Amino acid sequence: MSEAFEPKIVAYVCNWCTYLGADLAGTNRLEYPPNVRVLRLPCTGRIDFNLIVKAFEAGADAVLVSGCHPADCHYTSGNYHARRRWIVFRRLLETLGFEMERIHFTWISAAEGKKWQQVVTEITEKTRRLGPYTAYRDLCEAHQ
Amino acid sequence: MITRLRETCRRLLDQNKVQVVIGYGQRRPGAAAHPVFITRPEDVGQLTWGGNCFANLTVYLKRKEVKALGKAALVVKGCDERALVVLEKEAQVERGDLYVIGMACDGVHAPKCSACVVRTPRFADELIGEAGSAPGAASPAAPDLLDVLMAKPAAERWAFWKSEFSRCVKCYACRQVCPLCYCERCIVDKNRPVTIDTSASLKGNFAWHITRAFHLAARCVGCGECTRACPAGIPVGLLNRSLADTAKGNFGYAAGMDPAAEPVFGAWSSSDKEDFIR
Amino acid sequence: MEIGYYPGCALHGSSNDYETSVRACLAALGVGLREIDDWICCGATAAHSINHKLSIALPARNLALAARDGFGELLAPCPMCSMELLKAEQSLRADPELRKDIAQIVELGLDRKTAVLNLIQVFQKIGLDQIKDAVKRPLDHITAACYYGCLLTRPPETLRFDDCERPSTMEAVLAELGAKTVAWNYKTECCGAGLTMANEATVLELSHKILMNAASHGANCVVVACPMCHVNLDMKQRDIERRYSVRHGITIYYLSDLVGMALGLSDAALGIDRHFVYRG
Amino acid sequence: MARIGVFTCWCGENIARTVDVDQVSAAIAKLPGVRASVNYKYMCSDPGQALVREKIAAEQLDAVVVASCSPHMHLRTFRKTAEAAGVNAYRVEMANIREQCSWVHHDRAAATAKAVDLVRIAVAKVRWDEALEPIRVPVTRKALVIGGGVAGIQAALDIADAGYQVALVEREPSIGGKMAGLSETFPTLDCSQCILTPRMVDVGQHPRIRLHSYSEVESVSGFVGNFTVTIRQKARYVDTAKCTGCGECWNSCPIKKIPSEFDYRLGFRPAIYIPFPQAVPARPVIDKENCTRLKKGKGCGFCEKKCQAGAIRFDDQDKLVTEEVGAIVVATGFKLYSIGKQQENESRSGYGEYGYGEYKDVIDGLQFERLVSASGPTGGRIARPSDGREPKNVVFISCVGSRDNAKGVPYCSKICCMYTAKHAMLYKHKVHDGQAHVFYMDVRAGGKNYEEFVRRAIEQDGARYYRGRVSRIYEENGKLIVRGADTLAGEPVTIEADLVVLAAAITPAAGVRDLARKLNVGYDEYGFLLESHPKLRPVETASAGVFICGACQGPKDIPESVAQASAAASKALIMLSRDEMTREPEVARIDEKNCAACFACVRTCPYHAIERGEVLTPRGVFVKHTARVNPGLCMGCGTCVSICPSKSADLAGFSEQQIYAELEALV
Repeated sequence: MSEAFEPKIVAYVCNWCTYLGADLAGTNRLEYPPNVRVLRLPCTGRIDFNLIVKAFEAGADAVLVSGCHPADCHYTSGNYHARRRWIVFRRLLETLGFEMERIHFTWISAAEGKKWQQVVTEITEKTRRLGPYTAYRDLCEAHQ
Repeated sequence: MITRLRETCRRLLDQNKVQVVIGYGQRRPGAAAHPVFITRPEDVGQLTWGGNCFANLTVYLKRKEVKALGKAALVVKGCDERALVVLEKEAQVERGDLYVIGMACDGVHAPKCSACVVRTPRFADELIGEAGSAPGAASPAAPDLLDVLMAKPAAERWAFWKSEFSRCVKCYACRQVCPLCYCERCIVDKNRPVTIDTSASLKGNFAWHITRAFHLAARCVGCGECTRACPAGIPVGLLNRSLADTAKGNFGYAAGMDPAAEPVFGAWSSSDKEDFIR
Repeated sequence: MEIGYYPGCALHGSSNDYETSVRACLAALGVGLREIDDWICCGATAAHSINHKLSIALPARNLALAARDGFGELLAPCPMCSMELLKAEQSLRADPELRKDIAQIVELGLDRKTAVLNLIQVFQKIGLDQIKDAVKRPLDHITAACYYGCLLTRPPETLRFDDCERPSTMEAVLAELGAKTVAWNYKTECCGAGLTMANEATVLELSHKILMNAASHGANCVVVACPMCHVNLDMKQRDIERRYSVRHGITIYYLSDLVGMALGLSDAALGIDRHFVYRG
Repeated sequence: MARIGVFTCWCGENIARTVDVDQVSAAIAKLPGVRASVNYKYMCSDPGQALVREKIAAEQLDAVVVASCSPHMHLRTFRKTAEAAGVNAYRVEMANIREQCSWVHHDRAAATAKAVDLVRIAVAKVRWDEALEPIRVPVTRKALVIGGGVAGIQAALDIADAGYQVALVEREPSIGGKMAGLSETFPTLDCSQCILTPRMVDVGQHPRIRLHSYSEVESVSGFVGNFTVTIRQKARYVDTAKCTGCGECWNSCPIKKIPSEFDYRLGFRPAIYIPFPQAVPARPVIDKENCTRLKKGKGCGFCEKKCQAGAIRFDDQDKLVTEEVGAIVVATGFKLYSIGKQQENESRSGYGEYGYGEYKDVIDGLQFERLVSASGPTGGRIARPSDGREPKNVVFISCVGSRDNAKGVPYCSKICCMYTAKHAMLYKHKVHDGQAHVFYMDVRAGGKNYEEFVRRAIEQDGARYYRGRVSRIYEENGKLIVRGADTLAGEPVTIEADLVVLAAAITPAAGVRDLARKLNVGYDEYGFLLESHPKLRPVETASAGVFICGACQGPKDIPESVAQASAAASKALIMLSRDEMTREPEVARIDEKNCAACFACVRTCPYHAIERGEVLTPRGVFVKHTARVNPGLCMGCGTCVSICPSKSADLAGFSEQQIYAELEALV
């Protein structure tokens, strides 16, 4: 991969845990690569599988989905519902032959600024190594 | 069995227990049976039963035209009946508004029959015939396509589906024939905003088949009609089966088997696996 | 049925009466014991106090030998041995790195699992009903205090056997033999174990209390499944009596002794006549 | 076409140092619909907000994006500002270019590029923001308090004294809870009943408190400000209206030897009884398991004959009554962890080796309270349950189940150190020639006058403290042999005790999980109810309008429970003091025309905020079934949107359209 490539990473995060965790990383001035674009949603329960597909259609090279740890959901169980959907959705993506190393799920609490920094850094570096998600981009460019 | 079936339906119509019988009919010998909607006792002769009755007739319950005919008697095989169970769970059929005629079935020469788990309808109002203990008259189970596929590396699976979906013309036959695709306005027809690119481009086709498969996750009863109906010969049903496997593996859930079982989605357990979550 | 057998040092030395008993009793139940070839010490108390890796390597080698000889199951009648073997087996399973490491040290493959059994587990494996059916002489004259000592049930996270604070598996076996058992308080107290040599006074005191408590609860004998316990309660009993000027005279049986007796074997055949406290 | 104003903040140099704000403003100015794109040193300052208001007026803006810090910091601020200038508060978005950009990146070019992206995303989102009005819900000015222990009593009295109606539900025949059974209380040693019973009487006589004793919450429906609670009044077989509490009935009952629940089975009660003399209400109940008449359906009936008031009702039945309330306070308290082998949670193994339940003289802390209490089965004389003799050596063991991952729970039960010291003290005060022995892990005496209290138990009352655990307890000729370790002396200890008192771990009261589910309140793995923020919202819960206090939230002593109860009461009062309340309008809605009525959302909604509804023609003719959101209940998590296959569900403020727009802004 040429050095020039900078991955585009979409992060769907829940407003009450991961978003605040990311804020904390800021307050503590924890540096990490600037590739992630955070979309704030109320709860992981709101993060529909279509959004993950859409993110790739929008040209994302990797997607991060992150919310409250089990039992910490601001809405009591949104994250549990989400976790179930992901279990099944990942199987679908595997069956289809998606590059699973581009789809990341984490629990990051409001207190885990450090974890946010680590996760974002690692995902960015990993995706840099993987290069652009050409397999998906080809789909989107075909017939167009 | 056919005679018994016809008698039953005549009786139901005579006594006005139902206003329409949804069953199988046949134009020429050898042809696949087609659905018939019998509203008059004298027409019960049109009803048939046999190895060519592939279709899952529960699909017609969602049709407005059919609903308009009044209370229906529905001819089901054991496998079709699973769809009824799901539809009832999802508040789409009132079992009371329906008379179910269960046909004991030895398989209808469809590949799906090789894996048949319910030969005899379990919840029918009336059961006709007895299922032979002989395993389905289906074609001997060829090496399972899903297993073959899953054994391949991801890149090859991707390539496989890419070439399959490249043939998709977005005719939505897979949707129309599916007894569990009953939304009044399918998500692909939602245009503000557009969730799924409606063009028959690879992009749109992937989006559609992903969505279709996931919407049937832990609901699909594996009647296999979608694959049978696809004019482009895309084995779309594979995706459903793959998800059915996970539903079974992770949540011990088999759609349409146990009316009492809690659906996979809309429920959760604190012990759901999360080895993939960091 | 034939299972692997790890005697350990004791059963080939000071406690060969235990081996006699175990072999005779199991033979009568149709279980053959094949001693694993070229076995070495399990490390006992010494190894882990010197070198952790050694304390894994020694038992690991014995496990490897058992695996080599094709035994999925290995009987170690001495609780110290079975505990050390279990501990090694578990640490090897838990840590692939360590497994590689130790495999090099012992120069044998460690990939095959071996289930380590103590004597009670072997009886359970045979089946208590089986044993019940085989009984020829019900032990209605026996009122036993089942004594488990330290290592038969501890450490619980390693042994995962019985209830470490209030075990009852020996009682279950004896019940099938028609013997009575007493509820008493010293089931899992320490007998002094290896201090026999180093600090005899302690051993005498602890063992004395055990015998007292057994007797005071109406037991006419004590049943053990550990060579060390037997040494302290049987061999040391006269010293105890001398030191505390009491008369205990309590027979100390191995669990296999009683099973053997019930199956109709003679004291001699079971090595009971070689116990220190023995009235023929 | 929206008229959008974008206001980029320097935050002094917090942002400006790493992000080229001029470049951001310039780049954004080019976006369609952006009528103003300016930056300023401190947008949150008065001049900054003035700038926003000016631009809104000058450019007739109808949407605002502020690119500055986290929305958790200032979204409210800028919503107010915009609203004041005539822009709907919900058409304001923030781009977080400080916490999530300038503070975490150093490369100025990259940071600026990202900042531009973040603002573009926000602009894309705001374009689809609908003007929303806060949801107004009326408030029923009445509170429900669940649990009549000291916490529930305090909360009920506070709310009632403030002038609002209260319904107090208590499961037992009388209020008073655990505290009513205690002897003296630490660290002051004032008599528990002496300080509690006046409060109980206040509750009983309060004009604004309706007491439902011997009752349980059956179901809860509705939403914050408007709950409907169904209460099951268990059959008491006594007409409380007629009954005068004279006591003829319980004195005449021939069945006298029933182990008393209130005395933790150390004493006895008749089949018709009040739990204790100061019970409120002072009205008996008949225990149908033991009453001859109720078992056989005939015979006995002494109580009926004796009752002058004719209050006995052998044909009494459970009654369901409903209460309409605006706020709910939960104060269901605790129970002791089951010490013996049998555990409700098999991950715990219990302490079989302590012989609790096997040896009569091994008792728990609450039982000891009854033994010391003047109102107890022994009239305050400390006697062994087995033979009534006065124990000369008593062993107290703390942390039985607490701080014990292997056999109990990992947490500290907090009150045991103190009440164990108290027990040792009270024992010494009553048995002067007796000796108290205490086994402990650590003495945790944090609290006003607490440490001094423990020292007093040790120094003045000569309690012997051993830092160590007890391995086993067994009976030997009439004595309990307690074998443990003194880790400080480094030697094993054996004590021949006459009585052993186990300070068992504190666990939530039975049935609290069911109640929590009815109320949509979260609970931890032990069943303690979850507050919505451990520091800043300690008595609120995830379920708006439901507050918690006392030991149902975690182990607590009396002063803490009372303080928390008053806190919960004040939170409830804040709600009740308004006749209408507003809620965030960012809630779910269903496109009823396209809803397929599969009701997946109904099953999924964590708040039961979606109901099965019907679409009717204006004339009321049935058209179809549909799911329907109750905006009063919806908390806006959006889980329904994800589960809805036809995407007929959507979430205001985070709509599908908006998220898609945000994604497109990335390309």
